[in-house]
Amino acid sequence: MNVTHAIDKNEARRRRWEARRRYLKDSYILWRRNRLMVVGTCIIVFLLLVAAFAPLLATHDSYEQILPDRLLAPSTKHYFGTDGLGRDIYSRVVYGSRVTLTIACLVAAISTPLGLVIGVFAGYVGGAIDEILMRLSDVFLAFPKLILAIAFAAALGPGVENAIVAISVANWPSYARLARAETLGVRNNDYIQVIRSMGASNLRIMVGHITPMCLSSIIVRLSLDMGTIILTAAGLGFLGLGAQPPTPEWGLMVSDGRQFLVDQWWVSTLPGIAILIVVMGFNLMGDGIRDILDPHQRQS
Amino acid sequence: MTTQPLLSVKNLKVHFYTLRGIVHALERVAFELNRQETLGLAGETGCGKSVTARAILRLIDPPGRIISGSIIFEGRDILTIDEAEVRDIRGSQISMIMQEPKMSLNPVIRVGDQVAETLLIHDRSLNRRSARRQAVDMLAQLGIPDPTRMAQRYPHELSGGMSQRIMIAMMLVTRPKLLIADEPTSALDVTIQAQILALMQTLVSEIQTSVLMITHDLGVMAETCERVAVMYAGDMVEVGSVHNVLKHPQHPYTQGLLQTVPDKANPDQPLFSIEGNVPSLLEPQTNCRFAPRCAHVMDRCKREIPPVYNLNGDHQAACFLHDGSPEAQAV
Amino acid sequence: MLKNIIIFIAAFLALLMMAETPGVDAAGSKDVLVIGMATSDIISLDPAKAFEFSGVGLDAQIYDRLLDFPAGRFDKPELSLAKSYEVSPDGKTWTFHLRKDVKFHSGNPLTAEDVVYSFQRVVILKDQPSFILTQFGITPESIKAVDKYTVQITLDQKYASGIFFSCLSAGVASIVDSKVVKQHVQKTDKYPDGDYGLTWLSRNSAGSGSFILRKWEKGDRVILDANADHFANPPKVKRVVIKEIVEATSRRLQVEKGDLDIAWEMYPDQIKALKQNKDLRIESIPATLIYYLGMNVTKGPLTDNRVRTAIRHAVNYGGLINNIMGGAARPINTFIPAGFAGYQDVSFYREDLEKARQLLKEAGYPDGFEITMDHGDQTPNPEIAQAIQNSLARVGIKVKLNKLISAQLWPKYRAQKHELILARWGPDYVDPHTNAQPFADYKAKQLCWRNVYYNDATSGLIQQAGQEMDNDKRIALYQKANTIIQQEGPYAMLFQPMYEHAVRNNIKDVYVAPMFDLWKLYTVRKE
Amino acid sequence: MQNKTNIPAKTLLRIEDLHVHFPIREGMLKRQHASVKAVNGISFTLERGDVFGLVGESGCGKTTLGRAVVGLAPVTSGDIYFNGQRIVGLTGREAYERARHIQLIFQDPYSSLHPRKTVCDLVGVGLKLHDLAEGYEIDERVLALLNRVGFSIEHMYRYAHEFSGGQRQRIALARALILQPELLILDEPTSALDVSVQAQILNLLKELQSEFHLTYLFISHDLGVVRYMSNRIGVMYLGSMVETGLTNDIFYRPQHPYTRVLLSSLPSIDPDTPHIGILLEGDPPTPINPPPGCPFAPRCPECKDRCRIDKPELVQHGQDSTHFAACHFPHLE
Amino acid sequence: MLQYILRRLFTLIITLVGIMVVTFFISLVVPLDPLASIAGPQAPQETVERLRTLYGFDQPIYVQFGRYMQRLLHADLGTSFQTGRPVLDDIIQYFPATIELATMALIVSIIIGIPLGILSAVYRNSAVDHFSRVLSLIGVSMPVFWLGLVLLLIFYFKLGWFPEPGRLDIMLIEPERITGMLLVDSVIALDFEVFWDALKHIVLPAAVLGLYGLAGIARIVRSSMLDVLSQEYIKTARIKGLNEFLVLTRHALRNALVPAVTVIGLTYGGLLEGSVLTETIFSWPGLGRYLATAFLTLDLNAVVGGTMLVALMFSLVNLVVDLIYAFLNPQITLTAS
Repeated sequence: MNVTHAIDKNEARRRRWEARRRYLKDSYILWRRNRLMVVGTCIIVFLLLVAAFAPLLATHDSYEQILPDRLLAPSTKHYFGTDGLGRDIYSRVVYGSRVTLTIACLVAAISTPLGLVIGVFAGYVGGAIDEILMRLSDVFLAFPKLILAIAFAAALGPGVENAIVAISVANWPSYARLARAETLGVRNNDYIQVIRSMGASNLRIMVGHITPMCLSSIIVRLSLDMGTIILTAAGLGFLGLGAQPPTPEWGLMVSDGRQFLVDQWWVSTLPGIAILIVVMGFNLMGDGIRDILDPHQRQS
Repeated sequence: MTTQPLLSVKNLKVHFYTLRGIVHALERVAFELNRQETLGLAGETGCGKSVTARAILRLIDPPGRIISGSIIFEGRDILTIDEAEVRDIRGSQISMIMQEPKMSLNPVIRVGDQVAETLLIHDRSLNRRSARRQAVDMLAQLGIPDPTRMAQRYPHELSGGMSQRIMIAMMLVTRPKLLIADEPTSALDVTIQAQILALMQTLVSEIQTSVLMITHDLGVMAETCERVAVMYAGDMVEVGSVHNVLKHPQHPYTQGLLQTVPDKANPDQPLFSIEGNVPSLLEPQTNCRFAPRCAHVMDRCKREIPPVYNLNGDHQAACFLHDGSPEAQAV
Repeated sequence: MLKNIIIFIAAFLALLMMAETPGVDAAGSKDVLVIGMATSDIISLDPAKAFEFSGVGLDAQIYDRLLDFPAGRFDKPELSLAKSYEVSPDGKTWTFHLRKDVKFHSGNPLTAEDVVYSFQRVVILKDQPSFILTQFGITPESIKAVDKYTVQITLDQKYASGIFFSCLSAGVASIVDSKVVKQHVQKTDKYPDGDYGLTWLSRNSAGSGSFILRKWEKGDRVILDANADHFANPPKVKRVVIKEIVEATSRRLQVEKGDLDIAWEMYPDQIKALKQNKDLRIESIPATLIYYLGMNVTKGPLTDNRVRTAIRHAVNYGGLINNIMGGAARPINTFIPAGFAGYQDVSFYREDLEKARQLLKEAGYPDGFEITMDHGDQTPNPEIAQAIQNSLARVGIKVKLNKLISAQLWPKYRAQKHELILARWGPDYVDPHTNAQPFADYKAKQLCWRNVYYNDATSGLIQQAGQEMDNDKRIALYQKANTIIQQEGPYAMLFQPMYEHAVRNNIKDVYVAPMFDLWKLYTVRKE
Repeated sequence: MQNKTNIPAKTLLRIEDLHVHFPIREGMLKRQHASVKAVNGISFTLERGDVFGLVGESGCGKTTLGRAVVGLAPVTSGDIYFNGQRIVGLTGREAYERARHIQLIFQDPYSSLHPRKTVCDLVGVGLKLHDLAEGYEIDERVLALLNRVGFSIEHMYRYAHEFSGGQRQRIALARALILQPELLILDEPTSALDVSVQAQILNLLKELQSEFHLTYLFISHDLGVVRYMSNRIGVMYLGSMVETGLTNDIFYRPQHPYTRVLLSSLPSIDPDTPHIGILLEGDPPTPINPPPGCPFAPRCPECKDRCRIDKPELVQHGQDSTHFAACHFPHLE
Repeated sequence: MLQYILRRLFTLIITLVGIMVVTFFISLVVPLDPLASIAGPQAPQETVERLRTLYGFDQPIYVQFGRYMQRLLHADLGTSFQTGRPVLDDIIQYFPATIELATMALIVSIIIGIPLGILSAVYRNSAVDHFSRVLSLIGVSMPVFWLGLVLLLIFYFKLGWFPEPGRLDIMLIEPERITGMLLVDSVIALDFEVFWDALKHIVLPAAVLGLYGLAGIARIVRSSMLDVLSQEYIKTARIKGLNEFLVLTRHALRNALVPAVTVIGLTYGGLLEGSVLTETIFSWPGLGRYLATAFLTLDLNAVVGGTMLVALMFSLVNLVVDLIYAFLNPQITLTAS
């Protein structure tokens, strides 16, 4: 080992980058191959763009009520028609994408780390701690999810922020379960054993080696759950515990418009279709991510 | 031996259409298998042994596809007859046992039923009960103690050796004319391997079945086979009687392979090893695929595909070294 | 196996769709009247406990009272079980003579004992509606049977007879069959000495009314069977089924389809479309409900009446009534709703933004201010709230909306913690006093008190009216109080809505009522 | 084993009466009611520079033994001494120190490499764990070692899944060697590989041994490989050591019937040599509640009554002082 | 086996106790006043205070908690504020309707979901696959109340294929109540007219709810089917000469169902709670609506009782699922932990 091998830092950097690029290129090929995933990704990208450029895309003030113009059918003036207060539904749908995205992202940002930490810890440590944590998650799982969310939303008061916390609280056990199952599967894998036999501490193994392995299935699960999150948020809005009017939240718009469903179908249906498309986008993307992250797919 | 071989594979070409391109898994596979003969198919991982076996049953899964060639079994070309006919042949005329016996049994069906199922598919006149009885008889024939109880078990309750016995029973219960054994013992311990090999030999001679024995273990091959075919990277490099091939290998690859076996090697000397790696199969074959690793490589080896040379006796090799030698004769 | 199951199920589903319904169409059966209503508010059908719109409305069909309102007439109660009455000169002791031909559904004759028992249990059980009787100082001892058909009630002081009679015609004053009820007395945690049949009566009936309660299953339906032997009002149909249908859209579809005879309470936006249907007609009447904006006079700018008046001028009343309510409402500037004696068609406020801005400027808020408004989550509250938010924004008042479920909204209101609140008020019995007292008398600890508007002048006027035996003078006192309340009080009166029900054309003699207590089904015929 | 009092300085690893039992828990209260006796009383020593071949069938406990040495399997009783220091049940700092000196190579090179890391990260992990290098120094030292096992900078930043089995095993070797261990435990390092690749790896192992002054505990079921690699051999059966001795002694003068069966089961690549295999009846029994006498007794073709009751000790039977067998009736010339 | 069930029941009890505690404390932190909804918007302050004493809400928290736990241990769920009768009676009243609905919905999910999943797997990445995946996704992506109303509009109002919302035609007399499930009771009473009518009434709500559960089932069947189809024993089956249909049904499906069963169990739990909105739209007198109203009015006893029941059902369903799992998968011996 006394031979020194000089290595050019630039070259090392270049090669590292190349490896990463190769990985990305493979991902891209896998992505291209999965047509539904392409569709899903396009929907989500589209959603992001709409949210980002909402002020440019909207044709009206999303809050402005023109009472004489209420319940107008879709036309060139109001692409999606107007609602019961004479507001432009198209503009509200466009601005609503921001609310939807905020809810979905924040729930993800709160519940997944929580579930991940608890799940990996319980799975790795095992024994009594595992038992306690899993019983706790049992309690939360056995609760009807919407009711748990209602309880927390009610406890914290109505509003989007609290709805987000409430949904996160209702959601973490499923991520914890998943992370724990993954951890149990990975914990005794050869490469974890090797690292352990080389003297790695438990914390290091959990953080550096097990968590990344759980991450992909959590991401997949999360992207599949996005739809449910959006719909639960809508359900809370429907019960008066989610976003507050006049926030253009899609779920709120659907439920507010349902009294007009028979005669003015657009009031409820068009925001409903927006939910449908976005939920489907997240789901298709989630299915695709699973394929891309699956190392077996790369070998073929 | 009869003049007409039981199975004759000619110019079999199989490609896999993968993410990275077309994998030319089989490029030029040809061999003949006579009645009641055991032919060994040797080669390393990825050389196309198993693909060959599956191609004989016409069971290449997508993204694989049989491009060309013929597989004549008892006068019929398996590659051209219709699907129903192939299904009829599978299991009744040609059977196959596989490397992982525990994985190859359906975990939720009792083993007796799995054995009986083979009979039921191919003999519609048979009722369930008599098929079961025949299955139990078959287990008894294999020397399995208490076959009736064994038939009631689920695969996970069995050891690897026992599972392989069940597989053998399942595949031989219809008395097929050809049994393909794809690495039947490489997942087993040596003592169990000995049992299974002995059992196979007994049964095969009893029901007069031909065997295509696929293995990477040259020892197993030497012990069980009458003739041997050696494959390298989807190409057939040498075919001949077991004595000829193992004692007097004529292809540099076969020679190298035999030398790498550590069994009798001198511990003080480094083992012979073939340098380099197996070539990528993404390119179609344009030369001798062994050329980059060959010690006797010549210029033409890198340019042309060597033809198969008939050597004296039952021995063929695909190597330019034999071009022009007195006994050699290109096919 | 799987294949067979799939085939079986497919065949089954196909059959299911093709087969004719063996049952009879609701609309087809002449003797059964089917009504779709949102009756989910019912907690109990015991008249001593029922205080929800639907529950009180049902009790009006099942039970008789000493005095009652006939179908379609809402001005003043007429004698019902009582055939005559006398009052002592001091106005405190009332004697009622009962009809002798009245029988309960059980067959028992209705006697003075039953009246005494019915009133006593209300007073002793002290449930929500009990105040309607106890406000007159009625105690278990102050009511007694003089003879089998004579009852005497002693009050703690003199009360206006209009108020007293109205209260005697309210649901809580229903007469129950004491013999039957006494058989069903249970001992419960809350009433260890016996519950006076409270548990049993919540879903059974012991009345003498035009209908007999056959069954009430919350979330499903109420079934009322006709009491053909009723002394005055035998029903025209044999049975009434009231289906609990919470979704208005669903009610509407079913009435259009003919599965309902009457769809209760249609939204204004549905009415327009329903009017196109030739098989239906819309029966409507102004409801005795008042939607108002409550203003807590201790909160910030609201302490200044100029600000309150500015708000009253800033509301787009026309928009609310014509657009949100689809025209199914009328402006109101009095706490006495149309339909009650004393209602005045007066107008204190119109939408006048200039004036509103002017007032705000005078009060020192030329650029407006920020304030929160609480409101309920049920249609049309959120819509009204948003429209008001929009209205006030025009004069610079930025309203933050706070949608609350009732379990949050009412405690907050009672605790005087709101700033602005969107609410509505419905009368507890049929007399202006039931509105005047909460709106104008802070000592009643009702709306006036909740908005912290402590005005002794109006309070005094209301208390005075409560004892005024002359009805005209009494009403004048209310109107005087109303003027003060409208000009200085803590409310912006928004509108009085209409009840609009969709009725199929073969249903005749439907008398819709401005409040549920007055709703009578015995006249309804089906052709 | 014999001279417990006087440990020769050249002894690197000494195992004394090692037991590794895995409890089987069942029922509501998870009572332990049985145990898998994976390693059931094993003793041997490993001299510095030795290649000790451990052979036996699957389930005989050889892998568990290897794992016990690196602390991955819980030791029920018995002792393991490394360089004279007792290393059973070490925790914290001591375990961390020990980890540097003993490295383990797994059988399956596909599962022993983390699928989401590059070769450089995989090999360099030891340096990071033990703070032996930082930044590009890690890359440099990794490259040096990669060069030694036959890779170039080309391969350094690729992911493990891009490599073949033989290449992966070489990466695993590099990962183990980067910490400059004294003892390498090789658990079936070539059994997942083809013969031609196996030859490359075996040659490399031999070269590295002399180059880095390594001692190997070489675990394999392949007698041919063990014979080629080892200078001493131990034969295990059902958690017990049934025979141990120099390689030639074991191969040419096997004393224990099991060793003889094992050797005879090995097919010869010479088609002309008639094969005289001793066929055993049945499968190896499970290591739950092994038989009380000789563990091999139920399958032994030469079993006698005594074998079923009396567990034979590992003792010297023949001339050779390094050759021991645990058999009441050993084969002696 | 028995021991396994006992152990599961033991953990179930622990879970239930946890639920009781959590529910109580949730009800404490919720800043809602249950009395407000009992008393209604117009009741004066005195009434509210009187009710507070009547219901024991003026006691210290620990006293309330003690009384609460004590009652629960005596299987006394207390009286519901909203119906004024014992919560247990309410549950007995409403739960069968929900069970009936959720079970029918599950059957719908299974009948559609499993074939969709199989088709997806067999024709992976083909148009069939894409179609069935998108179709099943539509089920989960559509707000239930919207879908319910649209189906009502089409199939009841416009086409008239199915009857009005509700459980039974109002002209029909319910059979004697035995299980509370009309479909079962009518069969017991041999009243096929009622059975027929009840069946027609349940189709639409079950379809709406079933669509909601379908995606999960289709997805897991697809992925486990893909998994199974790449297994060696499937190759074995083909080698034996089985045709593809037999390979799929006899060899692949049962193995693929093993993991699917777990998801189906979870779906059932989800359907039980997902029934809230469906019940509202289809005027279905079930527990979902009861529970939602209970929470919104803070009918504490009803909330606790209902939640415990749903949790109990959830756990029992999981237990049953595990038993089915063991039945389908002989590799699981329930005695081993």
